[in-house]
Amino acid sequence: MSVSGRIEHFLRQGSRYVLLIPMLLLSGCGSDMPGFMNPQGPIAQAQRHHFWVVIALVMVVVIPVIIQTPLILWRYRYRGHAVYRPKWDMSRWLDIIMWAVPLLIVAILGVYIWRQTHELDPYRSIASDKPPLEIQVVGYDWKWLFIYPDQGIATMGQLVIPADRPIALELTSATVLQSFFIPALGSQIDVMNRMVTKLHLEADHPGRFEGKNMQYNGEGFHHQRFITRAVEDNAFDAFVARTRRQGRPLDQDTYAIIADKGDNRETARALGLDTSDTDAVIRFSQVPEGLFHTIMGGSPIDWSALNVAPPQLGTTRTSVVQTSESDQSSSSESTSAAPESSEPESAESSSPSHERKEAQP
Amino acid sequence: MSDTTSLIFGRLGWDALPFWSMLTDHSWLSIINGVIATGAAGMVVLGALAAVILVTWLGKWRYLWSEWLTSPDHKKIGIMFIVIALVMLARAIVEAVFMRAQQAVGLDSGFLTAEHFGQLFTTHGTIMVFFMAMPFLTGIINYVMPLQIGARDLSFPVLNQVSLGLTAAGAALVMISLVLAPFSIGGWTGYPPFTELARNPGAGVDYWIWAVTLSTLSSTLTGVNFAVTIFKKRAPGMTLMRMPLFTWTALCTAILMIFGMPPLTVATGLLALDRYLDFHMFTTDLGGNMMNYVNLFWAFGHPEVYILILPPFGIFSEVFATFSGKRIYGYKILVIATMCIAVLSFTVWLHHFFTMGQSAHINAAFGIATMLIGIPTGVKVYDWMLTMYRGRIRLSVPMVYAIGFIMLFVLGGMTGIILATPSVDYQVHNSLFLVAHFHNMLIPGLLFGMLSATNFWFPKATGFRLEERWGYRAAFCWIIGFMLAFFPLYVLGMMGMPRRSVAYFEPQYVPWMIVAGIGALAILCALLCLLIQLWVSIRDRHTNNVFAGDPWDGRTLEWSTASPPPEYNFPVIPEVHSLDAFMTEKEGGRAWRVPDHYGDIEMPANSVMGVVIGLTSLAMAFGLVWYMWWLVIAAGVITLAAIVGRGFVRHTHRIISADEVRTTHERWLERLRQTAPIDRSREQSTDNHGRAMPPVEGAVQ
Amino acid sequence: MSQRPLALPRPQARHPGLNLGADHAHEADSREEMVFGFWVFMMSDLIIFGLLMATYVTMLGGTAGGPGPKALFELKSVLIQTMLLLVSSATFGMASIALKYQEKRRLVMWLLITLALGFAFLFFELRDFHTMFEKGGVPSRSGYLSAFFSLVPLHGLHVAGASVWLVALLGQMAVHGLDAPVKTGILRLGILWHFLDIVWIGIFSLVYLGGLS
Amino acid sequence: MSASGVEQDSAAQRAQKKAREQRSYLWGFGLALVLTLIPFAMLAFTAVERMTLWLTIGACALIQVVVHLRFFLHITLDRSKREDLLLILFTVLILIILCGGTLWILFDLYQRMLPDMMP
Ligand code: HEO
Ligand code: HEM
Ligand SMILES: [Cu+2]
Repeated sequence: MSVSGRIEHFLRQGSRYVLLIPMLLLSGCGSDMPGFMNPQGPIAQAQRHHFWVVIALVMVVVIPVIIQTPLILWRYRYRGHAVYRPKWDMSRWLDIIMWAVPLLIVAILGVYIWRQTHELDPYRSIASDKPPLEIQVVGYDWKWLFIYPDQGIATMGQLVIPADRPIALELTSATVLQSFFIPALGSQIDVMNRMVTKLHLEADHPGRFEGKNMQYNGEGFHHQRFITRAVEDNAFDAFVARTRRQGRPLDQDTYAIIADKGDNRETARALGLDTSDTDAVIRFSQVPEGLFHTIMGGSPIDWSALNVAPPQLGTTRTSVVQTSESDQSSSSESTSAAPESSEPESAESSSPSHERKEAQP
Repeated sequence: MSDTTSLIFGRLGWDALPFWSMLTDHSWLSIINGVIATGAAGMVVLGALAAVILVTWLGKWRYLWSEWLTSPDHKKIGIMFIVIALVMLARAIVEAVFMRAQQAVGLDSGFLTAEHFGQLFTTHGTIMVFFMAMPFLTGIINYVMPLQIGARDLSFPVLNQVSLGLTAAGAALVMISLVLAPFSIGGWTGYPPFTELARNPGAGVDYWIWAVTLSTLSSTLTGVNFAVTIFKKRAPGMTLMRMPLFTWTALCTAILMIFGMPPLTVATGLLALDRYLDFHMFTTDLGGNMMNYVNLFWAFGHPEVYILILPPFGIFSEVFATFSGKRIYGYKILVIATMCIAVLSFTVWLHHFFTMGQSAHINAAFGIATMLIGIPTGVKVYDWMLTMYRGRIRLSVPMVYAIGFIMLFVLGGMTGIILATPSVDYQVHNSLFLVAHFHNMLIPGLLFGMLSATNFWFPKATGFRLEERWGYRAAFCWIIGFMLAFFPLYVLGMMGMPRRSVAYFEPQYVPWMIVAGIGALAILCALLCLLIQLWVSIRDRHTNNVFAGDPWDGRTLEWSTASPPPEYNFPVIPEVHSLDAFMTEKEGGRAWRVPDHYGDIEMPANSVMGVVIGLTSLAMAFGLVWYMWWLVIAAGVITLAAIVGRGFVRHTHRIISADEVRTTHERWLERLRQTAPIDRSREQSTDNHGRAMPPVEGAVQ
Repeated sequence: MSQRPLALPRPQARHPGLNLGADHAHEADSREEMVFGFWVFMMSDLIIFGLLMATYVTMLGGTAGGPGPKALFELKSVLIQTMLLLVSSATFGMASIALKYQEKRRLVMWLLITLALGFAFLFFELRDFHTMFEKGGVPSRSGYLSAFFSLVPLHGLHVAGASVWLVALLGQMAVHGLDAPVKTGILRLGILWHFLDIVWIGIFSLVYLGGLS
Repeated sequence: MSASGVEQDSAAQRAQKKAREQRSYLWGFGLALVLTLIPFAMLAFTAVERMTLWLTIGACALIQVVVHLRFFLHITLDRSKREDLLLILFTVLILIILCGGTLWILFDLYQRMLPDMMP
């Protein structure tokens, strides 16, 4: 093949692939895409916005390269007839432009980043007329424990939050470095033993979103997932009540099983629970006082605060709850925002008191 | 195990063999993975055996020993570095293909165990960075830089051997870990506390620590060697502002090596203390603090990625200028931009851990500092475009890589800027978006740079061109394969897929994963094409001969000498009067003149230091991994003795007589004169024997 | 662009301890490179020490209930060590002058004194570690102590290495006399020795004085 | 330091020069001694405020480093020393960036997520 033929061939191929890139991106950002391209809360929404703003700004300096390189290649090809200036190596104006324009772009980006970074600081609470719901998150190998300190309950495998109300998370890890992340809602944040990080999120509407660990921590890493369910306020109350009623207390033996290596499902199985449903949700009706901070501090947990005898494993009181009656009707397990119906049991307000009766040994 | 065997073998036992787990666990998954691991180990053992048998059969041991292993010649050391890099590249690409294959079928499970996958991404990342990229660029700089500055060798040839020995030892350690498994699963970043003894008590992390440490030491010494050479050994008249751009980037890379490697030495050293002597630097209990490891690692890690990218920048500068038949646009600005990048690269490392929990103002400050690097980088990109502008562009193989680089690199740069936006990084950190970003820099940037350099300087090193047809095929496979394999990862990352996942549960991922898998196959084809290219080139070496030394109408000094160059590079040290020294001479009709005077040349004598230090450091590292303390002590004593003993040696040089230099040189000049000068349109034909036609009439301005 | 060809400064001009006038110019160039190369290498080493010091500061709070600086350090011993190193720097200076003026016997004498001071320093340092151990100050006790034991003994290890080098140079001198490689060797060792004293200034100020204040 | 080689000089000149060089080392030693003793004495015998003490220790250490560089390592503002000086200054710049950055980052992290590591 002659040199010019090769150039032509190359350009034709090249332009085709250059076109492929935006196509790939656009087709990827369809409405069925999980993650922050389909944001379900204000944080992720803002992040998607920033993403496109940065792309738009950088495109100003990148597009010229992508468009002009093939043009130059064609125009100054070896067999072409364009001028040839082998000694031309300097142009003051071009130099000024090529420094000034990127500098300008970076200046704009700089101001923008400074503002947005402060605004989206995960430690910063989200403005709202409702008080935030506090949740404490503990990472284990390879599952998450969600403690609701005000409600005195905890869950694993599923994080239930009220929609349209800020969530204030405090996070730590009982093992190694992990990274807590709900893509559709917003920021990920590292969690680490002995350290607390904070994160503020909010879901706009009821829905189901994937949650993950992003920081590799061993063989079960890819199983360290959970479902986030944003529900209406009354459904949230119902969830609390039902957990208190149906859950098992998080006692010493249970805790030993949790602290063992294993993903959510394996833990549920070790607890003698039925794991036939997809999410293997585990619910705890009671947690020891200050559990989160004792785990974080590495000090021994005060089990006497938990006023119950450890229940026998595998007793009738199964705690694996069907994910949600409504979820099964919504055909797919996709993470798109299917509105949640309120839970049927919400009316009942059962107290966990009958469990307390099985008092101390 | 009895006491004596454990004294001798430490904690090395039968279970280190890759097929051991297969014998105890008969599950389908275990068998498949056992077969794969055993196959890999077999390849290592058979490969080593085959090499030994081949050398014996050819009767080349003596030649190998005296001409290569003990040679202090920077050119031979450079080539040996590159050979290591190519072997390791092949292994790491195969590993990458396995990972891609696994993820292509990875909905719910797949065929690799999580443990095996963990070893794959760890070895792939570690090898690619420390045992492919670093030796490759070290090799190229080793070969080319002294020629470009008109020197006979590096400042410290024996130290150069030692660097090679250390790198080879590290690479050998990684190879041994295939046979006496396992390797670490902690990723190339090796974050504690996951890599602490409490979590990972096996030999894997220790393999990783010592392999990386050997490579780090090697690179630090190499950096010192390069920097001093460039400062002190330039030919007369070669001022700093007349140095070729590749040498400039080599200098900046060397400086980054000198100052960027110590943080890694500290990080891995402290981790080793934690693991071996029960320190508590990065543990979760007793006041340890792993965040400092992350901090130290990236204080190395970020300068490292610029160590990797600056030499390719220099290479592409030479390639763009040469194949556009034109001066580089904005030489001075390119130099300044390179220096800006080198210094700025020490100010941005926090962008690798935006999500750790620090305050917004720190994140913002480091995010903005990161973006600043985009400015000089952008200037370089524009300068390359303007170098082609008003040129006469020949699309040779090095140039195809360069074009692929410039178009793809800006996209990777753009995604880098996206990652440098802290609020967005909170979304895409640790996702496949990040994996796509850095491969987008490393493959079109680093790897294309290295392949471009190989195609560009191969005729210089061997005396014959690399065959072009297979070269184009390889380049196209690389470009297309890269795009197919990595663009889908951007989308997957935006969908929230974490890096280092052996499997996933989202059906939406599958089509993208399959495309990426196909891309990996294309890359495998590219690797095959490279091998065929090499083989075909060696087969046709006589017809593709370019002994006259200047096949591409080169601009810098390395093209002024024979191909391959004599041991002493230049019969007479050239005098430099301008940038693009050789081009100026050719234009002025002053090239290839017979020197009036030849002198005796003093060259460094052969030395066994490199081999000795390489072997002892390998033995020491191996002993440390398996707790064979006698081996560690013995190797340590021998190392010390060798270093002290070397100080007593006085016959470190040998003289090449002026007569010998004259005969060799004048014979070459004679042949050169009888060679027909070649027009640029025929530079890929068999007529090209390395003598370039004078500049095109009338086009000069 | 400047037309001035690059002139390499002659080594005599640069290193007062070095006298290579009798040598071949080419030889001198390569010695000059060696000394400069050693400087560069030292600077790389300096980064290691700097980072370990920064790490030490960040670990001050990590005593985990174990003994802290006040319980472990002893001002008098530190002062002795400091003095030993400082005096050894001065004696090495005297050795450099003897080297420059080709006074071989004095050179050997000063070097031996330096070596003795180095050993004395190491002795006191080891004794310090010993008392620390006895007070429960072992590296496995806390993150803070780990940081201490990754910084201070590393300096001691350097001193030990420099001492071995010194002995090796004396051996070379015995075999080959005071030839150019020995001279550059002493010159480079001098850089290392003074450099280690500078690092010690950092250590005694930051670790010991800072810790005891 | 004189730029010429030593051989060319007469014996008297030699002795003079040698004495000068010896004096220079002694000066360096004396200064270093004082700069060492000041902070030690201050710590041992006075009860000044902690901040003052720290500042003195830091200042003395810095000055002493310069003294060592000047008198023992012969780093001066001389043209012939420019290369070494630039090397050292560049190293100091990198040290400031790396160590300063480390302290800044880690103490900020402690404050936000690990308060018991604040000394
Ligand atoms: C050769 C390797 C290489 C190179 C050159 C770069 C270059 C850049 N990198 Fe990348 N990187 C590389 C290799 C890596 N990076 C990483 C991770 C990484 C992260 C951390 C992300 C995270 O962990 O979440 C960020 C923020 C960046 C940003 C950047 C930026 C801004 C550049 C800039 O230098 C790019 C500059 C180029 C540009 C911008 C294009 C050209 C400019 C033009 C055309 C005009 C001017 C532009 C502007 C005005 C914006 N990188 C990792 C991750 C390691 C791991 O975690 O395992 C690796 C290996
Ligand atoms: C040749 C084609 C290549 C392919 C197909 C490939 C593929 C991959 C894959 C699949 C991963 C794991 C991604 C994950 O974490 O999920 C990976 C990780 C990585 N690759 Fe590559 N890669 C290639 C080339 C390179 C090159 C040239 C380099 C460097 C010079 C490189 C450096 C890395 C690094 C540093 C990692 C991260 C390892 C870790 O997570 O610890 N790769 N690559
Ligand atoms: Cu970076």
